[in-house]
Amino acid sequence: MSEERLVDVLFWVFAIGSVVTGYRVFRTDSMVRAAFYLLASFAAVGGILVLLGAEFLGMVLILMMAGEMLVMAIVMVMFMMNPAGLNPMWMVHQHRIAVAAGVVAFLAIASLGFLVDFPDQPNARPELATEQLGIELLGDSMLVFQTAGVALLSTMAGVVVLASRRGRYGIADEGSEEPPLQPDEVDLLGEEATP
Amino acid sequence: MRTYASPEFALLAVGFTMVVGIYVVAMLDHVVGGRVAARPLLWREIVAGPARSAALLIVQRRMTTERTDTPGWMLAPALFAALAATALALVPLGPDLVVADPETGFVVFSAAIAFVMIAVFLHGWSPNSALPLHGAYRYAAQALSFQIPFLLAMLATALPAESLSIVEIVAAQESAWNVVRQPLGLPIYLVVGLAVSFWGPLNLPDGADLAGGTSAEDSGIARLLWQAARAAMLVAIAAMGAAGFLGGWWGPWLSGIVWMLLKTVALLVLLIAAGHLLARVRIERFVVVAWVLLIPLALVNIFVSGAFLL
Amino acid sequence: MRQFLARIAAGAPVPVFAIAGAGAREQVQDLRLNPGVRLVDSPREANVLLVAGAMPESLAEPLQRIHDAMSHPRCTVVAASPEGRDLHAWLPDATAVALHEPIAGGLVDVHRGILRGDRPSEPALLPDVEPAPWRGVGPFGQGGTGMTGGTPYGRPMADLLDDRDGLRLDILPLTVGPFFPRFPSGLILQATLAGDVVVESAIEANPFTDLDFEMVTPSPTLGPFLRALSAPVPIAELELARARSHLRWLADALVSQGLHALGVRVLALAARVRPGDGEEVRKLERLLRGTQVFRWSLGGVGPIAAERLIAIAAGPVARASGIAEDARADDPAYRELGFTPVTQRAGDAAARWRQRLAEAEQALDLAGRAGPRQTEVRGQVEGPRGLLLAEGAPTGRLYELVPELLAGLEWGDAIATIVSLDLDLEEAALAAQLTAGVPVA
Amino acid sequence: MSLLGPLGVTLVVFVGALVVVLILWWLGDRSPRTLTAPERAPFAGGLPPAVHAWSRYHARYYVMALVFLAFDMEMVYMYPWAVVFVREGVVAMVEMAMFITILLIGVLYTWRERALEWA
Repeated sequence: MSEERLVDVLFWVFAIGSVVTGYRVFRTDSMVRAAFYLLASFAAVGGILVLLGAEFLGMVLILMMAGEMLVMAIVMVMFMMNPAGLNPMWMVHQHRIAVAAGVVAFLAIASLGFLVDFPDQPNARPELATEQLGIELLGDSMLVFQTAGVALLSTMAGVVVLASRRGRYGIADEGSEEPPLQPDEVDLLGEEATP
Repeated sequence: MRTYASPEFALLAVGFTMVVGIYVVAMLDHVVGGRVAARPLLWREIVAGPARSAALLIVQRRMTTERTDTPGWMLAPALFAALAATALALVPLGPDLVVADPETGFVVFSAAIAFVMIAVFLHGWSPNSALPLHGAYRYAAQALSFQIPFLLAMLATALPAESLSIVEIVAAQESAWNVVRQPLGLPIYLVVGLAVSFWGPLNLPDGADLAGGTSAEDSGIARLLWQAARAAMLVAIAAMGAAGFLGGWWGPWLSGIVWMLLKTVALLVLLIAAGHLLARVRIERFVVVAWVLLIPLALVNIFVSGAFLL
Repeated sequence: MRQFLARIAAGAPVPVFAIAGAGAREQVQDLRLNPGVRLVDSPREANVLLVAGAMPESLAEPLQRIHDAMSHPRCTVVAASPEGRDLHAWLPDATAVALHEPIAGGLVDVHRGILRGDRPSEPALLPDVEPAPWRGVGPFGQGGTGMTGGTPYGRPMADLLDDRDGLRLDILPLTVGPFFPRFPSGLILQATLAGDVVVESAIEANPFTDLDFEMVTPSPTLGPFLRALSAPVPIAELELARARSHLRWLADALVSQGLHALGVRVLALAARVRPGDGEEVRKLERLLRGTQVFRWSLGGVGPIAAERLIAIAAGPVARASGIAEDARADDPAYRELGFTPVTQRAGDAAARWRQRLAEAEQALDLAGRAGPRQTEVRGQVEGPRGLLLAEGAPTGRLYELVPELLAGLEWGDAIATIVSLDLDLEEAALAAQLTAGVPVA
Repeated sequence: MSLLGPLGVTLVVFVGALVVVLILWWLGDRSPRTLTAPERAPFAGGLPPAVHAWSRYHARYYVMALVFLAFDMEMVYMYPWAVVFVREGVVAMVEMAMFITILLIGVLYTWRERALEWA
């Protein structure tokens, strides 16, 4: 098999693999399986990036997604009822709208492939792409890079503020009350709210 | 132009290395454990012991628990072993003696290490049993904490090489091994290496307090493959440590491949001895130490060794 | 092929899930010294189930459950004194070996037998009854109803609980024991876990109280203390038994910290020590300090305040919290030897480990200097776990402390805390029966 | 195979090992066809569990997990930086030091708020 043919085959394997595992995300009952199907889908996308010549980006995508999807699995198991799908269920709500939205979005993105004017002179495979990326980061895109640092810092601080109950001054919500679900339960006169 | 082997040779070479490596780990563990236990060691037992134990697990029939995630349970050891194989394939034995040397070899290796947490989590989740489940979640905490110090400690080795290729990282150590240039790197790497293959003091997911943790429900072939994959990962960690920090094939008098093997075995002995001589670390303490101590130390390591390069 | 593999496998250490009943704890523990046997943590890994000593009726079903959880080819070995009859009623296919001969040889023979195919693998003992009926129930026939209702596949799902970090997630009720490898046999811990943290826990009543101890020979580390309740015993013998008891506990405790090989070393030391060997224990303590076990694994884990231990007379546990209480201090023979109790201050698991090491060292020194001195008979004796009376042992008094100790601990810390208490259900049950006039062997 | 090259071989090794181990499992698996209900019950010391282990597991380190998500992103920048570090010299050093210091403040804050501990 010639090399170009092999690349074509690999592309289709990754492309179909990513779509199929992406579909499975919504058809499985188990939250852990759903998260790991999504991971497989991302890994296939990473493979496609590598085939496109973005070796570093593709591999970094695969590397990063392992941690991210594990966190996703943990959080999904934490908050979803019946997380392992012991009782079979549907992962999607409002099926018709969801299907319609999915088809429309897919067609919109896919149409780009036909409508956009791609250059017919393929670019030479960039040698030393990682170096170029590094020089870009330290040079022209320096501000972007540093802004990302600040954004990540605020993310971390936000995570701790929002999600952590305990802090150095004790329990965060001590003395606070849960807001009522119905507005008429709001107790304006300071009397016992009726259940 | 990057070095790589033909696919058939790659599979054979990696498979052979894994089988030999796993056997060596089992023998070393027996020897070191015997020394620590002050127990007499018999050559016959050292050499034949691992084969006998493996045969026993092959003869043993596998039990399952009720309502398991069977595909996940099957996939976990296979994924773990495949990750160990991938990691081993990237380790060069000599300047031209490597199965694969991608330009981003270091990122590929990191990805292989990162996916271990998926394999272990799957392994603990799948049996639908409380003790393995706790092991799985413990490894998740452990893995999310060691991931960054691991990457940072390894990344420092890429600075002098000016490349993410493992071969070039080793080649750049001709004048001085990284263990000299970056003295903090190897200790951090070894601590994290123990955590990756959950060995000894960091065997928290499969620990004794969980009666075997994620492998508490494993029997027969499933147990054999899981333990073998874990040993293979330890070999990969030791081999990459030898390449990244101990100068790989560089060394006087002997040929490069011999040096590489010697260094790998030396690190293996160190890791296995640590397993028998250091007590288990509490998971919470490990998480705090990894974030508050290992990450800053790894960064200091990067910047100090970087400053010397300028 | 299978025959060939089985022949090779016959040389491997026998994976044994060992259950120690009354009067057999030390024989089972000593199996760790034998390279031909490997004590495993889970019955799934084991091919041989060993039940040694006497078992109360109430543990019959858990025993059979463990048997059924083992992998094929499997077999059972019963090592018991004459009252082993009961065990055969529960484990009909078991091979019997004598308890007071080395058990390991029997285990290896039986294991070779099933590998060769001389005898079939044992079938399940318990009837094939689902925990709850479920087949065909519910919309998919999985036994569940709605999202989380019903009993899918025979069991309900876990339920919600408010937790201290403000989240309302499932709690996992987990009953551990009576044959959890880290616990003394018979200890049943009912824990309620939110994630890996114990929210609530309770220890079930001691199953060994149902056992008639008349036929049970107390273990060599317990026997001298029981005799000292009613007759003078040489101090040298008593203190040697104390040191051995502490070292045997340490061997198990090291296994629970993942230090199997060191555990074997300590076990060999426990068998080897002689009066006056305090230096050996000092060396051991230095070695343990090198493993960082007091810092990484146990430092600050499961602290007990001194005031919680005041009227409990829990021996090393109390002294580790700083209570200098020791019945030996009132004994004239001990006073002649210049005995003063050693204590620690921290009161955490590390302090309890250190305390037992220090007491083992002190006991060996005392034994070396005691000469022919004998204890005074006062109806109570300071045992290795605390004050031993004719109607109660320290384990029973420590039981009540466990729930409050474990609340809020991570699972590993909870196990380390229980291990550090050195509970012994057999001793507790035995002491409770002494009032009934059971003669002390 | 110059385009696929070493990464292609790595992929072959990964997939090959995965398939080989799955086949080994399949060959070696002689689990009994029928197990009784007690044989299938999960092990916890001899008594059957009351509920399924699969549940909304309270992973108490979720704050750490979320902080990890943010900090992990930083690694993406560090790889290309490490490659050009020697070439760019002091500029690279200062820029990355700034970036890292900002992030370390986040870790320190997390630690100070005791969000890394959970028991």
